[in-house]
Amino acid sequence: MAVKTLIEAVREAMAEEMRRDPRVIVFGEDVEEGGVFRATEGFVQEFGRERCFDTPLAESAIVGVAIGASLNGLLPIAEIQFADFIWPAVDQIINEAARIRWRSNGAWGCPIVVRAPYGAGIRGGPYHSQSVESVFAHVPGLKVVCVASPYDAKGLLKAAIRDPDPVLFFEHKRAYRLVREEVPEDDYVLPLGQAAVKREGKDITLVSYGMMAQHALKAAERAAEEDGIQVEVIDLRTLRPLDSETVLASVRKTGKALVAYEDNLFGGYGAEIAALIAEEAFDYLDGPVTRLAAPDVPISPFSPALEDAILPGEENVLEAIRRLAAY
Amino acid sequence: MAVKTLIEAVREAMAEEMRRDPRVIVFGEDVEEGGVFRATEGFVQEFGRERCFDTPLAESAIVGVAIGASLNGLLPIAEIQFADFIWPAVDQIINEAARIRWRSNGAWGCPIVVRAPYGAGIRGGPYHSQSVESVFAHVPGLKVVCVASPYDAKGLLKAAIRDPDPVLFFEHKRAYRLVREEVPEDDYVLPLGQAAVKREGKDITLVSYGMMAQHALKAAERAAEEDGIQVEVIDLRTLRPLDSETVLASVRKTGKALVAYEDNLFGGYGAEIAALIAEEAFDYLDGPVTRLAAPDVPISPFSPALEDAILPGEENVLEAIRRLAAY
Amino acid sequence: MAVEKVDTAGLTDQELLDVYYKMLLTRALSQRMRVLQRMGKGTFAVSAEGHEGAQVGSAYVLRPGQDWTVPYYRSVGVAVTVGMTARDVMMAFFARRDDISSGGRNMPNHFSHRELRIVSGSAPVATQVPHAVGIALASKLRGLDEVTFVYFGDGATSKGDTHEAMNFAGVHRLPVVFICENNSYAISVHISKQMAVENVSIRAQGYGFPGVTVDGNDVLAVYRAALEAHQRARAGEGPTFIEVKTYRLAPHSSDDDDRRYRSREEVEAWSQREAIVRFRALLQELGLLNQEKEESLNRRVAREVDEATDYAEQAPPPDPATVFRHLYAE
Amino acid sequence: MAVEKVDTAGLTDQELLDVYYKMLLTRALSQRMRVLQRMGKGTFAVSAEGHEGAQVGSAYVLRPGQDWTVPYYRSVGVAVTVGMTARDVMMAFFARRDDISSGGRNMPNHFSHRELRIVSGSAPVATQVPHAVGIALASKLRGLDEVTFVYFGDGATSKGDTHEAMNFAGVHRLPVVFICENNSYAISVHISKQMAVENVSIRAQGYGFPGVTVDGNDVLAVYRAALEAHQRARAGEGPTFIEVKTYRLAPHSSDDDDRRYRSREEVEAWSQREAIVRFRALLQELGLLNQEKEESLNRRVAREVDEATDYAEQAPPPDPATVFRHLYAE
Ligand SMILES: Cc1ncc(C[n+]2csc(CCOP(=O)(O)OP(=O)(O)O)c2C)c(N)n1
Ligand SMILES: Cc1ncc(C[n+]2csc(CCOP(=O)(O)OP(=O)(O)O)c2C)c(N)n1
Ligand SMILES: [Mg+2]
Ligand SMILES: [Mg+2]
Repeated sequence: MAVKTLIEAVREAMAEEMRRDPRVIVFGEDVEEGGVFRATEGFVQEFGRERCFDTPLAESAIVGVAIGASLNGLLPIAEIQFADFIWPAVDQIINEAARIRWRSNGAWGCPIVVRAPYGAGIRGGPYHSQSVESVFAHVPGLKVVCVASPYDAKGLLKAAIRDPDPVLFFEHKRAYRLVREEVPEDDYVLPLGQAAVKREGKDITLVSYGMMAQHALKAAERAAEEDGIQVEVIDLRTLRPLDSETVLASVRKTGKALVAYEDNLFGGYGAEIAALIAEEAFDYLDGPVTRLAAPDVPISPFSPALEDAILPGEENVLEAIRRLAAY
Repeated sequence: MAVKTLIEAVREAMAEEMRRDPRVIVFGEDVEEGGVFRATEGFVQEFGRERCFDTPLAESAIVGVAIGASLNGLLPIAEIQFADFIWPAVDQIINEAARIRWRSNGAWGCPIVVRAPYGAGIRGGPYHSQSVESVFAHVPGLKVVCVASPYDAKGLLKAAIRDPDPVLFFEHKRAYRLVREEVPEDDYVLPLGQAAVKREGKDITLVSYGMMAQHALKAAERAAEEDGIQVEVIDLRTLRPLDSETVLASVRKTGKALVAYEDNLFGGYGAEIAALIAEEAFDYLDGPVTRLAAPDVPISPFSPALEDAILPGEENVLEAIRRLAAY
Repeated sequence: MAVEKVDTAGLTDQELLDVYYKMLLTRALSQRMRVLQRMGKGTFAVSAEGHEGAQVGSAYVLRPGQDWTVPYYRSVGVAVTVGMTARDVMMAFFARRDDISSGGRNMPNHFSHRELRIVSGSAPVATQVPHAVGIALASKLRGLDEVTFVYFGDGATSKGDTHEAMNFAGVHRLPVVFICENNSYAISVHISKQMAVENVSIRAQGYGFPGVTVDGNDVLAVYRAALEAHQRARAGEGPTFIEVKTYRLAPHSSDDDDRRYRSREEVEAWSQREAIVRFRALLQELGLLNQEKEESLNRRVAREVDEATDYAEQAPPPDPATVFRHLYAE
Repeated sequence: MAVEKVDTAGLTDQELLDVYYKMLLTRALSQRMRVLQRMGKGTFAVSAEGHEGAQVGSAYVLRPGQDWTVPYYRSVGVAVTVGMTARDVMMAFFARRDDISSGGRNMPNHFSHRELRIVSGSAPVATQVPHAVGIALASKLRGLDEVTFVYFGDGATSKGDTHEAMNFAGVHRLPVVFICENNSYAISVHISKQMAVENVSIRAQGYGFPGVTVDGNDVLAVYRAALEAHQRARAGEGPTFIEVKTYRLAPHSSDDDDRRYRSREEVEAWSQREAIVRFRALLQELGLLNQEKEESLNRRVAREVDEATDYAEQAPPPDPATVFRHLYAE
């Protein structure tokens, strides 16, 4: 099995699906040339400009046109160049993609994938760093994935493309070239809606996703080595539908829950996880449901000094683990 | 003191502020004619079309133009006809209004108010019923108010208009003519960021806002009468900044927390309240932090039979109170 | 003699009468819904009264089940022209379980019919325009002989989505026709506050395709413009924008009181020259319509609307337990 | 003799040389930032090389501190023309504490200067266009003699915000000038995939105000068009759209490799006829510039850029503790 980066895994997933099913097309800004992160490198050569093409600079149309194309038999992957630029398309995503099946009583379906690089840590400033998942994970009718792991990315993106409903697929851009792992060459699909227990442990349940799940794993290793604290690390992978069973089963075992996410703390996605645990696993809790996330300022300031001051990472997770363990 | 409806209170607050400060203007769709809910009835007559005027049908421009006008010395109130139609303006709200002061290191400010009727229960179907507050309450740089009480609405809307930062002001449309209460004629301002303890109690803390806070109060009365359960009802009023002290102090007293909101349960605003309580008041909890909200389907189906099946109300709150009390 | 010179746009006598019948049906359904709403039998009604020429005239070009229709909430005449029945319309009005458009989930007049390729829409203005473009994109990429007609009002021209979609269609030369029913008002907002141009069809030039303005009170003029646009689309020549100047004779919806912003004289003046009145005169002139025929048509329409109303009124509402269905594919 | 016929747009000799100086400064700052970024001294750079004619020519019309400037990330030449210094530009490049634009919070080239009325912008394309319209609305409602210039690229014309804002400005006849720096590319996307028209200025007609296309390599032509638009705005005649045809001589940004999508021949051809080369020839023809003068100007510019770079490089970064400030008014 070859070791691959996240961006390679993403590219491979799309290319394989495009080979497999002629209905799959991909479009967005700069995708013909390969995309600003090179996710579609070589696609024009292999699939032609009919199946991989540039659009005008208009995110609402990118998603709206994808919806229309999906109603007429295609399986579009719409690329939003940075998640920070998804906001103009929110109306199409929330009012349209998420509701068309339900509002037509099942007559129509909307099998689109909206891919976007998200997350901070690349010195991108406040407009190339945002975490936007909480908004979409709240909306009935959508499915939402956040990945930083290449293995997960490939399997989940393939599932997303085959899924009959709209899937928002957020790839942590800092992980694109940073995170490497073994990725099978062959056609494997990971089901949407299944969390992965990336590390077992008996003392604390650490729920995370995206780049923070990578930090969490490293922090957990260190907590084991340095403090003998056994942390169970759950990478949610799919934020909607949530695999609440895996989360709750773990908390019932460990009695302590730490929820870590990169987004702003207040009202972020992790609030839902914390709320779920506080209600459904209350009797098992031996300590407060703890959250670790970015403070409530725009993510991220461009200045490295400022970005480093707010962006949570391995050290912060480790500290939170220690604090919760000591409770 | 006269008894007034919510819509009267809203109208009065705007008119008083417009009389007080010539910089205040209001614009949006159909506002000249008085607005679809009559919030600006009589404004053209009193203030002229220079201060109350119709815009083209374009929500992103409505907010974007308001931002610009606020940079050049005006205090615009931008009306979005229904909260369901705010989505096209999300980019202007999140990427622009919320960040301009911070990103300019304090040089610029954005004193706008975006008003929108929100909420269900008026047979408006899935596009005239939405609760949208969670998205905005999550964003640093914004302030968010949700009201159904006429008294609160007047005092808070005046505060919002005078506030130097962008305020999203959501008025529950079902309450417009339904909820009546005494509203002073005079100029009073209620501070943003202060919750109201609408009813004291020792057994359960019930945190809510908007129309659900009205249901909560009624349910609490019945719980006291019928079951002898003393529920403390907190109407948050301002969702961001959150008055966490009032919430936590109450939970530390009662030991039990119920969070009630009209929006979809999963990832809704109440998740943040539950998460906060589970972390900050953990040692005081005598029962699971419980949430009551709409199930995860679009709010609302047009059919009365379907809407009534999903929309939480007084009965559901009462049931939840009883369940939590019995825990 | 004058009669000989009437350009009936290649429509047969039978078709001309069919157009007229569909206009009458649109009118009658709209009126009935308004009346029923006022009687408290429904909570919401939108009327197409006044728009019959714009709607039936354009949609008559479509090949049902082959071409695609992306309507908006005022499109009663489009829906019935493409093949939805009076029953379909009334079932939606009463929000019934077997309402084909949405099973009572969407508001009335939000028509949807998969077999007829009438696409489910929402209430937010203009969001359907990019959908139409996406449908047309798929038609082109898949090499299918399909044309998409998308409908919207003058207010919708101000939205970003309309712009983004028209530009996209122009760049990709897609088989889509944009039909703007310009009735001079967006609820109470007069066109003069919506745009600073006389004919909004001029905007098509900025997207690299033709735009025309036609008189919506002349149903055959609308038909001709739509036919030409349809032919251009099929020939691979790309989109067309058709602005149909029309007028709504009723308030915006049952929630609106148009006396606040429109003079009765203005409404009266338009109702003198509206499409049904005018087309009736033409058909009479052509010898296709006499009083007897007219009365029989009216009876037929009334019967259909009565029957549809009775049927829908008695039909069962949706079962509350089903509200969770179809959120995702089953 | 030919010299006599040159239309210098009413600019004095001194002003003509000042325009030239600002073009050179823009060029030198852009180049320096690119070089510094490649040296690892900064993480991001955007260049205005090639856009000097479009930017300096138009912004030279503005009355600093009175008129409003709403720039975009490529607006180095606009910023320095309105009055920002080389230091201001470099302080932003290095994300310094005392960077006037943002204190190191925003990316480089996101210029902001309250006293000069240069409005803080974001990276999302076109969101600034409605802001400019709102500023102009306030100018009009407050009866102030102010004009707003807003800048954006060809890619930005596709966005809904641009459309909504231009339509709004047309309806309200606001004193705003829309300046589109059409360089034929949005990153790698060629204009032919962005729009199906030759000149995007044609769209202004659809909003009820004039649109013109000018040659961005002719700085005086740009100036004249901007001046006329500025006068129209002040006279209460409403907005103007100015499309300036130009070309960027450098990649989109330091993250871009333009060799992937542009031939070197194309770049070379444009650099032959770019605005600085052309204006230099004109100034020589007019006898305003000789080799000595040219060298002295170049030395001045180099000195300024060196000084600014040194100053900014040594300036302190923001204090992490301040990151929470200015989220709300203090
Ligand atoms: C995005 C959005 N904003 C506001 C509304 C409220 N609204 C419903 S219809 C309408 C007017 C539409 O006018 P027009 O497009 O001219 O169509 P008409 O009703 O005149 O046929 C408005 C403002 C909406 N549905 N969607
Ligand atoms: C809404 C949005 N989408 C995508 C991007 C990414 N992006 C940054 S600049 C750019 C191209 C802009 O091209 P143009 O408007 O022609 O300006 P130019 O850079 O050529 O001067 C793109 C796609 C963005 N910043 N904002
Ligand atoms: Mg209209
Ligand atoms: Mg460009």
